[in-house]
Amino acid sequence: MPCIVINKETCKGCYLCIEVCPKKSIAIGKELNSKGYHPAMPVENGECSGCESCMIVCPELSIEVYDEE
Amino acid sequence: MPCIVINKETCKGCYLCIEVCPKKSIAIGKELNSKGYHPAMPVENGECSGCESCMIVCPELSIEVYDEE
Amino acid sequence: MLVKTIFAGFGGQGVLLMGVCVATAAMNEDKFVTYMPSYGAEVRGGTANCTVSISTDEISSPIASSPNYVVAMNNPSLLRFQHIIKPGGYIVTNSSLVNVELGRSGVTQIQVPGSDIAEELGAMRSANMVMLGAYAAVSNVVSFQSLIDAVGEVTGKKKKELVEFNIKAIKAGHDNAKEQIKKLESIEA
Amino acid sequence: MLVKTIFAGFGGQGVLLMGVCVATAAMNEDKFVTYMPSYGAEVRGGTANCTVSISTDEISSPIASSPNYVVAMNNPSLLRFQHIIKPGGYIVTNSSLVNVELGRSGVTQIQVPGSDIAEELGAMRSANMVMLGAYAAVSNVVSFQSLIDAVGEVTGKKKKELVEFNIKAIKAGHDNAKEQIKKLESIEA
Amino acid sequence: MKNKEKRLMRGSEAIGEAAVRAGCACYFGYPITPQNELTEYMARRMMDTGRVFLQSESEIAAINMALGAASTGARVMTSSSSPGISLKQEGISFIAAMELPCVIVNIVRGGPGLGNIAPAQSDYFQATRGGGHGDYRTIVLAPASVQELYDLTRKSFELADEYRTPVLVLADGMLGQMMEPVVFNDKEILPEQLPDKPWTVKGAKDRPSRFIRSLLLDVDVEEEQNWRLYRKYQRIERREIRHEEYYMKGAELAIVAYGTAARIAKAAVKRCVEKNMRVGLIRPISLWPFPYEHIYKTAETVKHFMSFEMSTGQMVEDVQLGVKGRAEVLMYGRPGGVVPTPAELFRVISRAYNKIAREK
Amino acid sequence: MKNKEKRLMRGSEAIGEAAVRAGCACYFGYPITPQNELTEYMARRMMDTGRVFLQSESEIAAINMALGAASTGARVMTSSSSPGISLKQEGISFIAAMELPCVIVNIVRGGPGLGNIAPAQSDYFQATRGGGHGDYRTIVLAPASVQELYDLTRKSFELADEYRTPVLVLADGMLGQMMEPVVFNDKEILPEQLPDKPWTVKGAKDRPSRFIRSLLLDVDVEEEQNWRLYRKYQRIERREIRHEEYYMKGAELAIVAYGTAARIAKAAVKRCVEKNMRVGLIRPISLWPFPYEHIYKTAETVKHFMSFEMSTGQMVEDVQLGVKGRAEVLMYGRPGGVVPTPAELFRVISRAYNKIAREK
Amino acid sequence: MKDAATHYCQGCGHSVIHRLTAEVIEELGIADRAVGVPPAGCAVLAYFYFDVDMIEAPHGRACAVATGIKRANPESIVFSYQGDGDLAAIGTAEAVHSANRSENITVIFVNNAVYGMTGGQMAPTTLLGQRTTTSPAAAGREAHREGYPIKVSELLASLEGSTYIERCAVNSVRAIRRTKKAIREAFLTQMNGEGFSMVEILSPCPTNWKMSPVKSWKWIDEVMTPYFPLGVIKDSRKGSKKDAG
Amino acid sequence: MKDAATHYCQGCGHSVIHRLTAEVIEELGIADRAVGVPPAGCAVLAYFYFDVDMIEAPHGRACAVATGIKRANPESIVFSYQGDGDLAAIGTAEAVHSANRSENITVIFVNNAVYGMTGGQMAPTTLLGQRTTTSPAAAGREAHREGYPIKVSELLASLEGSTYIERCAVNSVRAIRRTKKAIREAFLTQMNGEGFSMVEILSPCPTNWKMSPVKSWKWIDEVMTPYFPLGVIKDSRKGSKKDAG
Ligand SMILES: Cc1ncc(C[n+]2csc(CCOP(=O)(O)OP(=O)(O)O)c2C)c(N)n1
Ligand SMILES: Cc1ncc(C[n+]2csc(CCOP(=O)(O)OP(=O)(O)O)c2C)c(N)n1
Ligand code: SF4
Ligand code: SF4
Ligand code: SF4
Ligand code: SF4
Ligand code: SF4
Ligand code: SF4
Ligand SMILES: [Mg+2]
Ligand SMILES: [Mg+2]
Repeated sequence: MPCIVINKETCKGCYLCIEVCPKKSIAIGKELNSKGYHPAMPVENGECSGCESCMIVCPELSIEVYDEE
Repeated sequence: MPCIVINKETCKGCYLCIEVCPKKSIAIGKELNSKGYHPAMPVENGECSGCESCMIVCPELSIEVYDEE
Repeated sequence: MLVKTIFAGFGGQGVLLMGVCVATAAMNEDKFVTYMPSYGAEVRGGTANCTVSISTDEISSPIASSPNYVVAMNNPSLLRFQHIIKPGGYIVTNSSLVNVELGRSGVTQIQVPGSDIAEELGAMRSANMVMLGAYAAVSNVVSFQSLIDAVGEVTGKKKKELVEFNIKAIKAGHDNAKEQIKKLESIEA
Repeated sequence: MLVKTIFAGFGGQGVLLMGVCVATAAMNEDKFVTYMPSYGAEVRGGTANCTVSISTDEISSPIASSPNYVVAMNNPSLLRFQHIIKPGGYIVTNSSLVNVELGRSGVTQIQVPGSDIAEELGAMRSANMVMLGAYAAVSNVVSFQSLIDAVGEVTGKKKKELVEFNIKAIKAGHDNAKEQIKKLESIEA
Repeated sequence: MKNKEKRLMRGSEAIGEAAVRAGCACYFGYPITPQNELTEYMARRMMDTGRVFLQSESEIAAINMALGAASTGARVMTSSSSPGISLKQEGISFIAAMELPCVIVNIVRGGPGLGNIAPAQSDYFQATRGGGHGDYRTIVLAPASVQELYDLTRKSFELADEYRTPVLVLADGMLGQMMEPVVFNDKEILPEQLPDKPWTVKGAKDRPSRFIRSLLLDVDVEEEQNWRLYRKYQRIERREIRHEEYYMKGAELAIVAYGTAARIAKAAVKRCVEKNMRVGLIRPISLWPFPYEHIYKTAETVKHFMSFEMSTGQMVEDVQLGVKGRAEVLMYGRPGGVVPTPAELFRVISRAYNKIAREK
Repeated sequence: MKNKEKRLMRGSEAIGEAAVRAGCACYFGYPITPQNELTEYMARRMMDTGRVFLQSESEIAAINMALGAASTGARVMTSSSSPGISLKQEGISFIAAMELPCVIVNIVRGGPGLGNIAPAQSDYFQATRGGGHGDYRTIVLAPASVQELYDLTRKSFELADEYRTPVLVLADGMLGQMMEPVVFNDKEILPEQLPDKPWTVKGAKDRPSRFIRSLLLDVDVEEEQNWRLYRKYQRIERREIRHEEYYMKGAELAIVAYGTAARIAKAAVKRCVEKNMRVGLIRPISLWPFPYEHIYKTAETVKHFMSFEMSTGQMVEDVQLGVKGRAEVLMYGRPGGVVPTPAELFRVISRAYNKIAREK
Repeated sequence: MKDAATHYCQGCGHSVIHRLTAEVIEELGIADRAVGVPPAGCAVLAYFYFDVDMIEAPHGRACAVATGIKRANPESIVFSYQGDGDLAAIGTAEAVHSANRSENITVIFVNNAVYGMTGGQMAPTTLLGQRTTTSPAAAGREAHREGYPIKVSELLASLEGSTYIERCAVNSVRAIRRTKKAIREAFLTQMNGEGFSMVEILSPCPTNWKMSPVKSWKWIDEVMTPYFPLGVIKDSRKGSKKDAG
Repeated sequence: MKDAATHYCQGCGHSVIHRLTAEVIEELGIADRAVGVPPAGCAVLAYFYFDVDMIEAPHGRACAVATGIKRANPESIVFSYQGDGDLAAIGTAEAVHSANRSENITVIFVNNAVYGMTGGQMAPTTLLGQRTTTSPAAAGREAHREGYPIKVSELLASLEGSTYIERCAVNSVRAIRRTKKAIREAFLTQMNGEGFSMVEILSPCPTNWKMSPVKSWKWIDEVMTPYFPLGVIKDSRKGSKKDAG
């Protein structure tokens, strides 16, 4: 199944990825990163479809989508 | 009959009045004025109709039309 | 006597307001005072800080290259300013959010759980008022009363509940810090 | 030796060309020379003039506040420049067009019917060449030959007929003026 | 000072409030850091008072709107920071030539080019020598505290009207951003209370029409206008020089500094005096006209001067022009937006002072 | 001099031809009297040589087009007259800050404001002190003949490249309009013959990408850049001072004049010398860097200087900075477009000279 | 108009346009409220001819100066008088933004397709193929190098803030009459407080076109008007429309 | 793109637009010919992120600087990257005339309806009713005082010289894809030597709009696009049209 990796340190917590994810596979993380943002995180057991929407909208290039075959 | 008076000194000899006069009542004068132009002059025995065209086009406000009744 | 204090934190934490309140209090005590915010592009990225200088004399520079006090509302503020504090100076940290360790010696750290106290009182956003109280207790550069008056003056005296709430918050911070100082003094003594 | 000449007339009379020709002739005689046209808004209104300074020495200012010679191609030029000519200087007028009287003493007027002569030769527009010849005769600052050469150089040597025509015109003006000067000299003598 | 009269004010707001209380009827500006707070303050205050605030499309438009508004007799202000002030130079030259009153604020930033937004004093030449074309001068006032930002801005409007000339208030981001207590020692004037000016162009009602211009094609007329301006500038030089002295009595080394640098210099000089060094401070408050005479007189006894500037050295030329060879002129500068500390300056002064002492 | 090498040239054309022969690849300009002949000459010549001529929408656009073109390594020129040069000040400050080579011609006219189009020297301050913001300098060359217009324009391109800095050619309408014989003492260079510059931005082919900028938000970095520039300017001050002397041997009164004024001064001085007056002329050719040292040395023996300018007095400050109190500095000025005569200046000098003699 | 001979060349359109503007001001009875802003351009000396208050603007900045005057003193009737170099080149930003803010001013815009005062350089409105001293190619102005002649009226009309814009000419008795009417409409627009008004006038510059005045008139008809069509380009007035058309 | 964290605020459109531009440059294989001109504006530090040659322009002058570069070195692919204050206020004249001359350059025009870098002042594109620090009235920007939001694309499209102009947004996955395509078209226009191309991009400035990034996206849909309609505003290319639409 496809999955995403979010770079916690570069994420600025805009949550646009969360907004666009059709699978509701991303959520706000609990921890603060060193810039003071709560980075977005993939939800556990999310059903990522690998649509790349999150990657496309992320302003910080913080998301990579892996489509493991 | 209407007639026109041209101020020889302010006339700059553009001859636009001659161009527009429907009655061919204006012509180029022979003398030079002090600025070095040959001012326009009403032709002798011209048939001015008092249409004011010459007055309207004159850039130098050099023409007055008299409609003597 | 010239005392310089830097108040630092995230953008939304109200650190500039803290500075203005302290400056106003000092003014009302007829002291010389300057207040200097960080400005311009520096502000981008969501951090903010300001410097308040209070003196019995004309103040030359409103900037602090080595402040006597730093009030750090978050980790980045502690990291950024800890090394420039004057030896013998104080850093007052909002221990609810600041969890990195102080990386230098020669200064005293007073840890006040500002956000937690504020939350207990019922308004998380008032952590700055709590820390203001703590700062007053630690520094003593302005009296508790004139600080309270100043906060009222600055935030507008109309909303009475707010004023009263702020007083409560300031007092809570003040008490918390006083407690710690007492302990410290007893250790040192 | 420093000789300044103003060439003046209406816009279309080619007075600037006269100046350039004289300046070129002087340059080719290895003299110091400057040429200065009137410029900018001054030009509007259809008059033009230029100043040529010729010297055996470096020339300070290319402007003439009191020229030795004035070549006046029309009435306004005479009126404008007559009063600044150096005492003892000359004014060469195109008497075909200049009919106002000279209004000062102490200078010599040479009247050459430049336009008429040019018309006789077949090209009314070459009055400037006629007057150039006259000027050369009166002033002697450049030799007749180098003037002829200069005119060829400036107007372009390609159009042979033109060059030859110009020479004719210059010569005609030169002769006319020489004649008058002789008369004057004989009177003075 | 009584408490209730004091207000803790931001520098830029003190400028704005001084303008409002001086009866400024029109403000034209364009955003640039670090003077945005002034523009924004004017946006609010002018709207509240029903006066004219207009954010123009550029600094050039702003200075020319100011030119137009000034021609109606209204008190007008515009403000910017270094690059924006460079763009206004043509307009300033015109305003000076047309003899219109106008107050221009420059909150100087680090330059040249885009530079940065930190406090700097590197627009001194531009301000005092006229960055624009032609023989003209602008009065330049250099406040060193928020109180002075208020007082001198207020004064600027009066000087502008009195001499019909642009007046420049030269400050920097530090002065503009900082807050200090301010006391209003003056009376507020409303625009409609200002006396009519006899030269305005507001429509030729009940009088012949007139015009205001700077084009003087006839060189003799232009020359006369140049000398007229020159005489006015001489009058200003005679009457409007402002400066402050600090511990200059018996001083052997005179620091010369203005604005923010003067604040720092004061602290450093105080430290020197405490250490029994004979060091004093001359603070020019008007940069043009500059206190040449005073410096010249001082140089009779004080044989060492040090120009201290937040630049690589510009005012130092004026100090040199002042001493006329009578004294040695040193220079200490920190350009690029650096605000030196009193301690640093104290060290620099000490070193110089000791050297001087040794050489004696 | 051989005849065939001499050409009778208009001043503005000599500037243009020098640019073309120096390999200038791009010219950007905007009409303004009295420099239109230069723009028009470039329109024809650049078209003929297949190079870039662009009449921009404004002087501001022109200086910024020049900035862009200079960044590619091309030799570039722009020109204007006083009001237009005022508008270019922001751009000049940027070009200086970004260390780009660029030649800027100012055919000065009478000012301030619209003024007139007659010859003047009232942009001296703007040229030598930087009318723009920040600590920067521009090299300023002041030709006094058409030959020098040619030679110094040519030189400007070399200096601009060598020091990566804007170079200003300062002339006036008289020099621009007049014709004099010119000899080309140099070899023409084609743009493509010029060596590549290692700092250009032409696309990151076969190398890492790079950028050119002047924004240095970090004050320490900006400060270092300011000092870097400062050191460069000091280097220029050591190496690029140009001046001429005329009858200075044994002189008791030194006239200091540049450009058109220097021509007039030469004639007047000659007349003085002929009358056995001990008067000489110092003609600064580079206005910045200014020959301070030389004037200082001269002031060891010459106790009287007179700055002669077609302005109300600007260079006089540099003369004063030069003599450092060692000598008296007089000033004679004719602003507003007046070109004084040698006779007039001779009278002025005589009067001053006699007074000096009497006082001895 | 003051009783002074103008400095304009023979057959210059400025003279006529001055007269028409002065007549309209006279007829509308606003001479004692009018403030004019002449440009740097051939009309720079307009204050010698108009018998109303005037103040000079730096080249291109007349709209900004007019804005300042009108904002400071809304009772005045403010007009700028600008050439095509002045308004459409260096003054582009000021013109666009004054129109966009719908400044309640009137612009008399004299389009003579050339920089007149400085001696005939290319203007933004110079036509393709027209030779000038700065578009000296045999082919004259060419789009690929020098761009297109700018249609200023259309450009400003595309801005929501502009209220009344008309393009006229002064190359016939009828055209001159029409121009006067347009100027009148423009001032009425301002008097009614309806915002930005402009009259663009195609105007002969015989000197720089190197044509006789009579030839210049023809050139306007044959070359200019096909590219710059005459007529009301925009009229979004609410109140006073009746007079136009 | 260089591997550097940007200084932009959370949810800022600049970051996305940078990426899209960089991707297009990469994909078209023009990275070694590209020269970028960032503005004074939030994007002033763009040279830290783009891995191509860049040169800073004074505020508003990017089009003039780009013109100079392109004319001097026609082989380069030159783009300016400008904000709405930069291009539509102080840079109006430079933008209008570059378009009119059909300079063969590409403009990436970021319209965020506000002066971002200087802290949220009114921009020429600020919408009616929008409150900013310099349009502080309760009613926000009002036309009678501050004029209308300028439709830059339409304005420049009205000039004969402009070749390809499209307005896009970056507030949805689709919009972002579309924006990338438009940027590609614009660069292709330049590569084909067809003249002036511009992509206007409606871009969120959550910080100065005082909204969350998500809210900002909605605001673009609900408030901005009704006034600034998306789509190809102009396409007068001869050769390469197939790719567009
Ligand atoms: C800043 C500045 N740049 C240039 C000029 C020179 N200048 C004076 S008038 C003018 C243009 C005139 O053309 P236009 O506006 O078309 O008016 P016209 O003379 O054709 O009526 C120019 C460029 C100036 N005075 N100021
Ligand atoms: C001459 C000049 N004037 C003003 C400024 C200040 N300034 C910097 S960026 C900017 C505007 C930024 O707004 P915009 O162009 O919309 O870009 P954004 O930050 O919104 O992306 C201004 C006014 C400057 N640097 N130079
Ligand atoms: S790739 Fe698509 S489905 Fe997967 S997390 Fe991203 S947006 Fe959601
Ligand atoms: S879009 Fe990117 S920056 Fe925004 S929350 Fe998601 S990962 Fe973080
Ligand atoms: S129209 Fe007027 S100026 Fe022209 S020729 Fe006739 S009278 Fe003379
Ligand atoms: S009034 Fe009419 S008919 Fe009479 S001269 Fe004038 S144009 Fe001719
Ligand atoms: S140059 Fe042209 S516009 Fe100027 S006055 Fe002469 S004809 Fe009229
Ligand atoms: S201020 Fe606005 S435009 Fe600038 S970085 Fe922040 S969100 Fe982006
Ligand atoms: Mg024109
Ligand atoms: Mg923006």
